[in-house]
Amino acid sequence: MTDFVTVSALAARIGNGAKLALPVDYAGVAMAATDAIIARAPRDLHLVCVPTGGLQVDMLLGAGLVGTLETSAVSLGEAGSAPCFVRGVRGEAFRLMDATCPAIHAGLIAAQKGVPFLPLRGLIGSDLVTRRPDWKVIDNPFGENDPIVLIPAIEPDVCLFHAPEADRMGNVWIGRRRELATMAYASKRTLVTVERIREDSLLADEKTAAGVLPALYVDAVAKVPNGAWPYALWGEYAADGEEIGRYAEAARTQEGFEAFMAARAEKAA
Amino acid sequence: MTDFVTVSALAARIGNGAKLALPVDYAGVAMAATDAIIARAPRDLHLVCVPTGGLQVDMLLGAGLVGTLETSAVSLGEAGSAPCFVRGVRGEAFRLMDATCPAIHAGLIAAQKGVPFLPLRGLIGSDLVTRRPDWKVIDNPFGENDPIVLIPAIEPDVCLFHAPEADRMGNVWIGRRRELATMAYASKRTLVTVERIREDSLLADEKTAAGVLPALYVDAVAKVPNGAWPYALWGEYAADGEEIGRYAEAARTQEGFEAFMAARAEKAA
Amino acid sequence: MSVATPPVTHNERLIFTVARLLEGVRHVAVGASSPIPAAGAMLLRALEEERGGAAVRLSILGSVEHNFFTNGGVELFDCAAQGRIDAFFLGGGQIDGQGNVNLVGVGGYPTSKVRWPGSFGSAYLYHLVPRVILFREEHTPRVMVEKVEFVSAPGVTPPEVYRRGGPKALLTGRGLFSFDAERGGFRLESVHEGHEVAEIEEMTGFAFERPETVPFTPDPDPATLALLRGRVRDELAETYPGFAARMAAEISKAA
Amino acid sequence: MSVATPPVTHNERLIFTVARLLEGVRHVAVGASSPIPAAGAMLLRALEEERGGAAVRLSILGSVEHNFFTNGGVELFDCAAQGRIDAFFLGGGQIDGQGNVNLVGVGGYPTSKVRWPGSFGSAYLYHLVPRVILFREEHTPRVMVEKVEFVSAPGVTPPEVYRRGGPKALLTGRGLFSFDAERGGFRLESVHEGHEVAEIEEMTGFAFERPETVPFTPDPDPATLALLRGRVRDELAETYPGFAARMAAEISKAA
Repeated sequence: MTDFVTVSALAARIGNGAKLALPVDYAGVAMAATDAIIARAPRDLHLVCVPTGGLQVDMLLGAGLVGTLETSAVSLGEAGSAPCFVRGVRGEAFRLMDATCPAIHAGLIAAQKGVPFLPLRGLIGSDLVTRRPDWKVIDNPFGENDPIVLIPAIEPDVCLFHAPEADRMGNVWIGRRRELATMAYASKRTLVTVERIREDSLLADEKTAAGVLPALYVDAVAKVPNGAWPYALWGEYAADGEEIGRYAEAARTQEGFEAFMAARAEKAA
Repeated sequence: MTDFVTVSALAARIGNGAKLALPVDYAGVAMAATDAIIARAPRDLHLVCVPTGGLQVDMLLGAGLVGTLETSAVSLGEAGSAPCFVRGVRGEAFRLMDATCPAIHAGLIAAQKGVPFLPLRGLIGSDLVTRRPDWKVIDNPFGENDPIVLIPAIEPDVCLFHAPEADRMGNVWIGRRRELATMAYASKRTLVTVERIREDSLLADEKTAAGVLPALYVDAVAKVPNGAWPYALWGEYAADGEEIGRYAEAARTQEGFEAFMAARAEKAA
Repeated sequence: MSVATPPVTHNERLIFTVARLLEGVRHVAVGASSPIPAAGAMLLRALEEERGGAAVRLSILGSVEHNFFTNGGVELFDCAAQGRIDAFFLGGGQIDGQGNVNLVGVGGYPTSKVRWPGSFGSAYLYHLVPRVILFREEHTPRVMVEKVEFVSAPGVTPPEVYRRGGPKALLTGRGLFSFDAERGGFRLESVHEGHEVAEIEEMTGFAFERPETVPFTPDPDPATLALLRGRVRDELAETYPGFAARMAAEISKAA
Repeated sequence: MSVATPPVTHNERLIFTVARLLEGVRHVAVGASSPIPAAGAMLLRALEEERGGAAVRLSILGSVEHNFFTNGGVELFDCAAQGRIDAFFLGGGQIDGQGNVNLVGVGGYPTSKVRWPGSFGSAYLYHLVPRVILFREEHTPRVMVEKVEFVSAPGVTPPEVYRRGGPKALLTGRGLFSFDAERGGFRLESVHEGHEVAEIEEMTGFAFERPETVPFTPDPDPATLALLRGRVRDELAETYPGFAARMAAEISKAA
């Protein structure tokens, strides 16, 4: 059954060494939970960006919590490059597993289906394939001289995202952002922050049911209004581009990053 | 772009030898289109039941339109066994490709993803594997002495189902019956009958958007109120168990089947 | 004023046995036309709630009301592969002593003299759901055979085959067997009231182990029976109105 | 009263060129922060509508309004594999003469002196989308290199590799190249007004073919230009308000 907890208690469920899956910037990023995670400071996280990372990932990198980063890209979008990511790559601050978007999806879907791998077209000839010895190229057993890449299952310990609402049973409205469901299916535990909690069941009406991640997959929910800020939440509010820009500017140095984060934590407290 | 046509014109798009995917009895069966197909009488259809068949499949078998039947089961549910199916198996009236539900899903998802196969756990030790030489058992390249079945992609020429509504752009509301989307993704063409057509876009509201199959995948729509009868349509109407029972009774002989179908066609005309 | 409780009926005994077999599960999936397995799961859920035990989820396939899946037909199978389904029920036109089930037919293949609907998801779920309960009311040599003619789903597999599920028990109209995966065979655990070991031996086409004295299948205690006849039957009536009505009629007749 | 039409701006020329490169496509996908490719697709859509030609679909990734996908982030990639996406755009921190693109970085790997965001979906879409247009405004020897330091996505692959897509053209701030998949190299097709072949040769780190006389990149005719400055800019403003405003300002300045 789904637990309803504070954002701090939610963050406490992400332990040292956890493989943590996080969504792309427009899918519903649990930004408020980022501060709670940084406050608890789990060590040696393995981040899986689904399929790319942004502000949240850059903050976790800057806070030094990340041992491994598996992603197809990290960027602040319009605000430019992700400063802690760029600095960390240069300084070898973490192990890097460069991927490509459909490979991340394929790995999660393999886990969703409980199979060891999924085949994926494309990729051959990319240096990613040589840099990812965990990917294998085999000859398609249904073809002849037809090399194809196999992507191993990605099985996160935990995934974390932000959504508009949950109901009291623990069902979560994810709308058409179905990669959030894929993350939850693939992960051992799913943590969700939401704008609001409603009393009636999201599954009661077939209209809303279609966009629901069932409680079966949801371990804990924390209510955090405006919890994706400064990112947008689809159907709810727009991104705060200026705040993202302020971060991009501040985090150009590690000191600037730390000052920014301290101010952010103070504001949240 | 999506064409809006009569059910007869819709049925005319299913040609001789077409590989035709059809949904399970509770997912939205285009029953009214069945009569239109039988009236046009395409030959040598290859039916793919997603993942099992019922009344519609039994009728197409009884009408002698089917060359190959690929299915995990055919049954009339509470009304008992599917008479034309049972008779056809006994008389070798068609080629039979016995499957298991997740293998049908896997084959369609492989087609959805444009990959030649999907791996699937289970199955090993079942006579299905020996009876389906198109399935292959390989040693999992990520394991050791770990046999796993590969299911080849199922690429239907066309799929056909019934849904509550479409909009004027050709978007179709499929709610949480996502196997209908999988069928459409996997198929070259998608034909849909609907209860009603609405003027405003189903994609305009994020609440309804989550359950929409986009027009991109929808080739033609025909409006047929009550088009799943005597099957149920989720969220709309219940099954007419008595009518299914009457069919089960009548179709116990080929003559009885033909008389039933003639009466049905007359009623529809 | 005291009213004698009508005795436990056959169906109630089966339902209670199913609930016992499900003890400890968190999530049970049952087929659309399986009222006894569903009732057993509902009874366990009610018992656990009364005890303050772990919550029990029940998914009824094909039902709109008791279906909390939102990813279409594939979700059950994905969910099983993720280890999120603890128990499932399988029937079978034939069941043999190695736990193999045949849902396809007899008298040749692909041309079968008697053809059943087909294998459904059995070939998959039998490997992946930890606790599969074989449930078949008809217990005759026609059904309980030495060797099935078509293996829809195998009871045992070679050690190298990935498998984390399989048969745990076989419940019939006459008795209850457990399955020993190591040995690959059944053991008679109990006979239902009104039946006998000799009768079961005669009606079973496969060899099985048995204790020297085979007990009767336990009946529910009065509190459990009351729960079954009250809340559980009400819940059951929502999805299986015909079966719930029949259960009520059986009790009146017995009273 | 006659008002002189302000001359075609650089951005308008690029947009028109994109529309020409997309001719005949039914479905174009563009990245979230790619206003010029999006504008080119919008222009083509408007032109086709005026001509009564085939409808053109445009998917803008990451946009809620211009996104008719309903299956999450994977749908774009599935859709491409199904052959339902005809054209896509790729940039690149480095692009080389074999059509390889580098979106990862330079100065070592995994430790890179200059690190860019990463490969995104390039390694996949480059193989599967029939018409990939490389678009990079900056045309300097730093970007247009002889050999990329990291191949995010290869321009050509051995014949046995399943591939039904790849680079068709390279559009930069200075000119337009076509790509010959057979030969695995670029050919200069045109230079933009205000630029010269010698300049392009100097600013390009890789060898390329060229006709003896390289024409100027064509400008839109007045009707097309009017469509671009009217309907297309209005549509563009919904998703890229900043860029649409800049375009308008450029025209006022030029007038």
